[in-house]
Amino acid sequence: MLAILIVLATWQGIYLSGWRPPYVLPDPGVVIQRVGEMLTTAKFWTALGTTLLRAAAGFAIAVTIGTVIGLLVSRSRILRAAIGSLITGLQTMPSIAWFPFAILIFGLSEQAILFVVILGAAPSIANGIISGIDDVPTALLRTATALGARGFVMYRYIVVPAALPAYLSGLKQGWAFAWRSLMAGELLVIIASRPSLGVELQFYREFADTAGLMAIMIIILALGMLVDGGFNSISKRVRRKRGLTLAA
Amino acid sequence: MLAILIVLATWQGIYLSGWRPPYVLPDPGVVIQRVGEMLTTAKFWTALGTTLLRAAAGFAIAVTIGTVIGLLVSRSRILRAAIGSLITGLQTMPSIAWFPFAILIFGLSEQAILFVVILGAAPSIANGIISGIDDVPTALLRTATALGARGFVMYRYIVVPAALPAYLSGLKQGWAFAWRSLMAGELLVIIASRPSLGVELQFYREFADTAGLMAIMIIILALGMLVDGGFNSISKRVRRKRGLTLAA
Amino acid sequence: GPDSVRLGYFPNLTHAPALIADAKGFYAEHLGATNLEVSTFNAGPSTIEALFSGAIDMAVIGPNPTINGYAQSGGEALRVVAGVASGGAALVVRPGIESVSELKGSTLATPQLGNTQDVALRTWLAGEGLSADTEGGGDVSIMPQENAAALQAFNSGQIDGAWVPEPWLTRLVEEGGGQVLVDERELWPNGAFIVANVIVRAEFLEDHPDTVEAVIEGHLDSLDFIAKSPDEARSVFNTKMDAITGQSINDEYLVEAWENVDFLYDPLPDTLFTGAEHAVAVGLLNEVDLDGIYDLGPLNRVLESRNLEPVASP
Amino acid sequence: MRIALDSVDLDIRQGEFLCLLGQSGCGKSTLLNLVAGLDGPTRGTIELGGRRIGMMFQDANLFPWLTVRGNIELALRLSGVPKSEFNDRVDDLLSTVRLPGAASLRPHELSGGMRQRVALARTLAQDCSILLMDEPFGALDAITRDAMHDETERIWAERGLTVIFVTHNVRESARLGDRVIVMAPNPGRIDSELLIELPRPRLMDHPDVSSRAAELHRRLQNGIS
Amino acid sequence: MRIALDSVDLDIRQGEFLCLLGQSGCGKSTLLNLVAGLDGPTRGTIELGGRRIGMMFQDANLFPWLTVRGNIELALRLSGVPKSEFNDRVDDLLSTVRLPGAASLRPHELSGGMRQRVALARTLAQDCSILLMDEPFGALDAITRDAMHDETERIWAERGLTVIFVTHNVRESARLGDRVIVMAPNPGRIDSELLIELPRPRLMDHPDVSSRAAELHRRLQNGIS
Ligand SMILES: Nc1ncnc2c1ncn2[C@@H]1O[C@H](COP(=O)(O)OP(=O)(O)OP(=O)(O)O)[C@@H](O)[C@H]1O
Ligand SMILES: Nc1ncnc2c1ncn2[C@@H]1O[C@H](COP(=O)(O)OP(=O)(O)OP(=O)(O)O)[C@@H](O)[C@H]1O
Ligand SMILES: [Mg+2]
Ligand SMILES: [Mg+2]
Repeated sequence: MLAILIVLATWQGIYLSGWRPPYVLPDPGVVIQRVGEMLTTAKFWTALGTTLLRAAAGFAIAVTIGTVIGLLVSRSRILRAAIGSLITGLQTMPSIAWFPFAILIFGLSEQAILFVVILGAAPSIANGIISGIDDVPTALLRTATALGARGFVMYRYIVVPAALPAYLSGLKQGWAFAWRSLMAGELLVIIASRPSLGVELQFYREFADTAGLMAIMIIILALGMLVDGGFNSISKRVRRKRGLTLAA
Repeated sequence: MLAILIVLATWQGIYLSGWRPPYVLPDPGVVIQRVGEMLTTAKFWTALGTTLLRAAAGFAIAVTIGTVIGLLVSRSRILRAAIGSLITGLQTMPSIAWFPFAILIFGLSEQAILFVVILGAAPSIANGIISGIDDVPTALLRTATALGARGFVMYRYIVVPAALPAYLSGLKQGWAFAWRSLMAGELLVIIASRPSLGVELQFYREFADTAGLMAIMIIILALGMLVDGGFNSISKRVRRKRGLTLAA
Repeated sequence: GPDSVRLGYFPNLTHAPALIADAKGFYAEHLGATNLEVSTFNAGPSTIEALFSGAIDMAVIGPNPTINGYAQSGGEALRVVAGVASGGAALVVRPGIESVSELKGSTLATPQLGNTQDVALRTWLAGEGLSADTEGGGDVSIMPQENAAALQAFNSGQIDGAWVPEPWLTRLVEEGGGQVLVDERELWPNGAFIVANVIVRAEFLEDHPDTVEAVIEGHLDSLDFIAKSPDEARSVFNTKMDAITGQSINDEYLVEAWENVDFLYDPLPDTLFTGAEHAVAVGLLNEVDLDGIYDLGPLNRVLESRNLEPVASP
Repeated sequence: MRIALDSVDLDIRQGEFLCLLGQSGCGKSTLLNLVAGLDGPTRGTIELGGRRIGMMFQDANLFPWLTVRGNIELALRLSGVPKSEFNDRVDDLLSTVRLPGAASLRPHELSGGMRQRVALARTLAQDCSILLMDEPFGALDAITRDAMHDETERIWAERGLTVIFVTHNVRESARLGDRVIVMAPNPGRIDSELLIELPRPRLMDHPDVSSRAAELHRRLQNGIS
Repeated sequence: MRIALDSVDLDIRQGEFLCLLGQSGCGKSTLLNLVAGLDGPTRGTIELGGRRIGMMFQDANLFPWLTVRGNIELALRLSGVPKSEFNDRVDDLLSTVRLPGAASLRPHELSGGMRQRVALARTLAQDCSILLMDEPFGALDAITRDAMHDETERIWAERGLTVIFVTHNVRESARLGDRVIVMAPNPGRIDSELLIELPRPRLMDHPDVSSRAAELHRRLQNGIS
């Protein structure tokens, strides 16, 4: 909160100093007013709904695929040699590179957008779980082996719970990738009856409407912070249960 | 390697089946030939050099900033409350949203590109180190406290080394963010005397040259895998030293 | 006819006839039982990708992606069947630059390396004896730039001018205080050069020429409407823009920009070919064979039924 | 390469209670790991005759994401015990290790000795015929340890287990073992063995136990000097 | 809220060797943590008179990214020892804990008892006047432990340390302590204390030590029953 106030104050200061004309650096007051206006239009809520739905669906699928691939790769030496590095390779591939394939495979459909989101987020999630699993203390694995845990059971009851904190932070990174890929992917095909945040963002830019752009950025930021809050409360709970919270 | 062969074989199979015309799904042979051709042009190597230099510079700065912010946030409850969530919020901000600010602050310059890369990667790196630090076993921190470690010393000698494996995987994610932001950011300022991979990628799309696009994608993939190899060999060494490698 | 025809266009001033035809139902009127499915795009590449992969059948698109799509598919993928718009591009510079000679040492933006405006600027500079290489060097330094970024860079004084299409041209003048140094229409015979045309997937044209004709009928209705009631056309256009993008163009700017664009059905093949030659000349395009890119049969049949002059095939 | 264990040749009778004594670092834990199959020997073989092995490690190694009950239940689950029996079995095992009230605590809320006893309960939850115990009572006070001795002996007799029990407490080995193996370091090897043919249950401070303990202590000291 | 420790009232003389005995889970480690300032008491105060405290935990807690030498050097560095002395001091400390060859090993390559001794060496590397030791020799064999007793006693005397030494070994407390505090559980509290006025060095199996140990054992047993 404090940070936001400081940013606002600095911004207002720069604005008042007249360093740059208002169509380049708008008045924070105006921007906040724009945010307020946006929040009262039905269209904005439709756009938000569409985008959040896509994000949720894409992220859910990416989590599933990323987790499965991560688990497989972390288990098998052959798979790791074969596709371990490929995962990071895919992670560095910019979303727009996937557009032709998305259209080729799925046509101009919601699935094409999801495809881009999934390709953006799944590698990151897979990497998160792989590194989480790699850092599971050997002692716990040996103990579990001695208790008779093997194969799937070992993963279900030992490896996955042990890797959970690292996995959660992988999910958080994955969410960021998913969201950013979605912002790009929503431009893939603009479905007129379905406004979305990605399209709004793009058109505020295309129309050089700086105040509107900043308003939408503030909304994206707020959404991101909200999601972060969600992840944090989960991982805080996980940590507390394990006695990982610092007493002071 | 095996995975690559399988992908190539499938691709060749689909190609030969004539499912889609070659200008949509090109012959893998042709694409590989294109990769070969690219690798022999001086322009490609200049582009690669420019992009890698930018990536390295941007990533280095992002690592510095991200690490410092991550350390500060993980240390101070107030900072964490103030900007902890903001970091994830920034992480979800698509690169293009930063373009107007990049131009506003840095003009049409290399710095504008770096700005976008840094804003893309630093939050992810900060989050990586924060979650790494949060997961440092409490017992080690108490031990260090008993040994008299406080403040900076505690961070330098205990917290940072303990969080290193998680930090490394945060760096890997950060690299992916940096790279993807760079691919977008290179379109911001097309300094024509300096060809770059991001611009090349965009041009192949502009020219609807699917084979060229796929060739450049393969190169990006290969670069990503190379970098992953680098990260992996570092984190493997770190893990082995700590006895974190599974005997089998 | 087929069950449906899938059409793509951009929410963009030069595509106004398509937006208006869509909004007013002109296409649907002629399509009968065939459904119209509209997709909107924000850039040429995705449109061409969609056309290549069969996700759309027809599209309104600029000459650049048209040429690239035709060339890359070896002439297989698409045909141009009608024109949409001409004009609406100019070089806007900051006050103080009054003549060509004062451009020496300046930095100018274009929307994209190798696009219509970029080629036009380079060709014009060369004609004026100013050098500008594709690497940003020479007497004039050309910096390809997204239009929004160009406006911002112009506003904050980082570039001296830009060769841009509408409505950016008007915005540079109105918001950035720039002045028009060269109106691109001045450079073309008859003041006309193509900036948007209708393309169709070659296979679709072959299978369903009637459907293509129906779409062209709608297109012509739209052009009629624009010609007869420009005010209403503008407001229909802006409403549709708002529906698609959430933004509409400032009404004053729109009036001004509208003036600078001519909407037409003639695809002006010669100007497309000349543009391609220019691009080759400035080193931004490899020699391409554009024979057969036009199929004006459907357009001319429609024109004939309306007792209009057929357009000349190249 | 350093050699942790050299020429260890050991036959263990089924149902035997075998104690391993030896200096710190001589390879006792390594030997247990080899028997449990957690490490492979560089040379040599280990024959088990297909019997199931349960192991209690030198460190408690409780799973930090599970409560005490969860840790024990996991062992039950992995042994194929039906879910309906979990509650009773866990309560049973916790009272065996004298921790009836600790079921809902998490590992980080336990004292060192309590952790060790939970690890014991978890190991006993396994359905095994060979039980390996690595200094299981090292962190317990004398009174609690005596109780654990009684319980271990009872379960050993009831289930007909074969037990290999590592300890550094000579008196403990004399209290519990049918036979005590004394190991020597550098490299780890078997120094000697002592049969303890005393009737059970034995008392820690019984003179017979004391005399055996003194003998073992003497042997250990010789091995080192 | 469960109360770990209730009304513990304890004066410790400077230079005293104080042993804490008590049943597993009665609050010994909690008390040491309070004294070391690692936890804060819910009620009550702890007065230290500004003296520096060194603590050896019940678990070795070695830093896994450092070698044995690195772990000990870190403690030296944190105590402000000049770098030039590191090598000698580390070698000294390692021979004190009878691990002269282990300097370059990593924690995961050590046996349980070796880890404990490295932790002892690390604690001794600190420049402190109060030394808290939580079951420091629980994982050691009798012979090694005897040696550690001698070393601890020597350093205590040499440096004039105040030592609080938690153990569950009654004989060990009688061997080392000037005074032994017997704690009782539920909630943790002081049950009684015993002054051990025997000349030093004492021997573990000396009859005087044995008699004190027996007395302590009796008190512990009473506290529990
Ligand atoms: N992972 C490892 N890598 C290398 N050496 C090891 C490893 N684990 C143990 N050692 C070495 O093997 C030897 C025997 O260790 P082990 O743990 O079996 O001893 P122990 O008899 O159980 O001792 P303690 O009574 O102290 O637990 C030690 O010298 C130790 O340094
Ligand atoms: N973090 C914690 N949260 C809640 N309860 C705790 C926590 N740590 C310890 N306790 C409880 O405090 C009590 C005392 O624990 P403590 O570790 O001091 O015992 P101890 O005397 O050292 O036992 P041991 O000899 O087994 O080490 C125990 O009942 C334990 O369950
Ligand atoms: Mg051991
Ligand atoms: Mg304790």
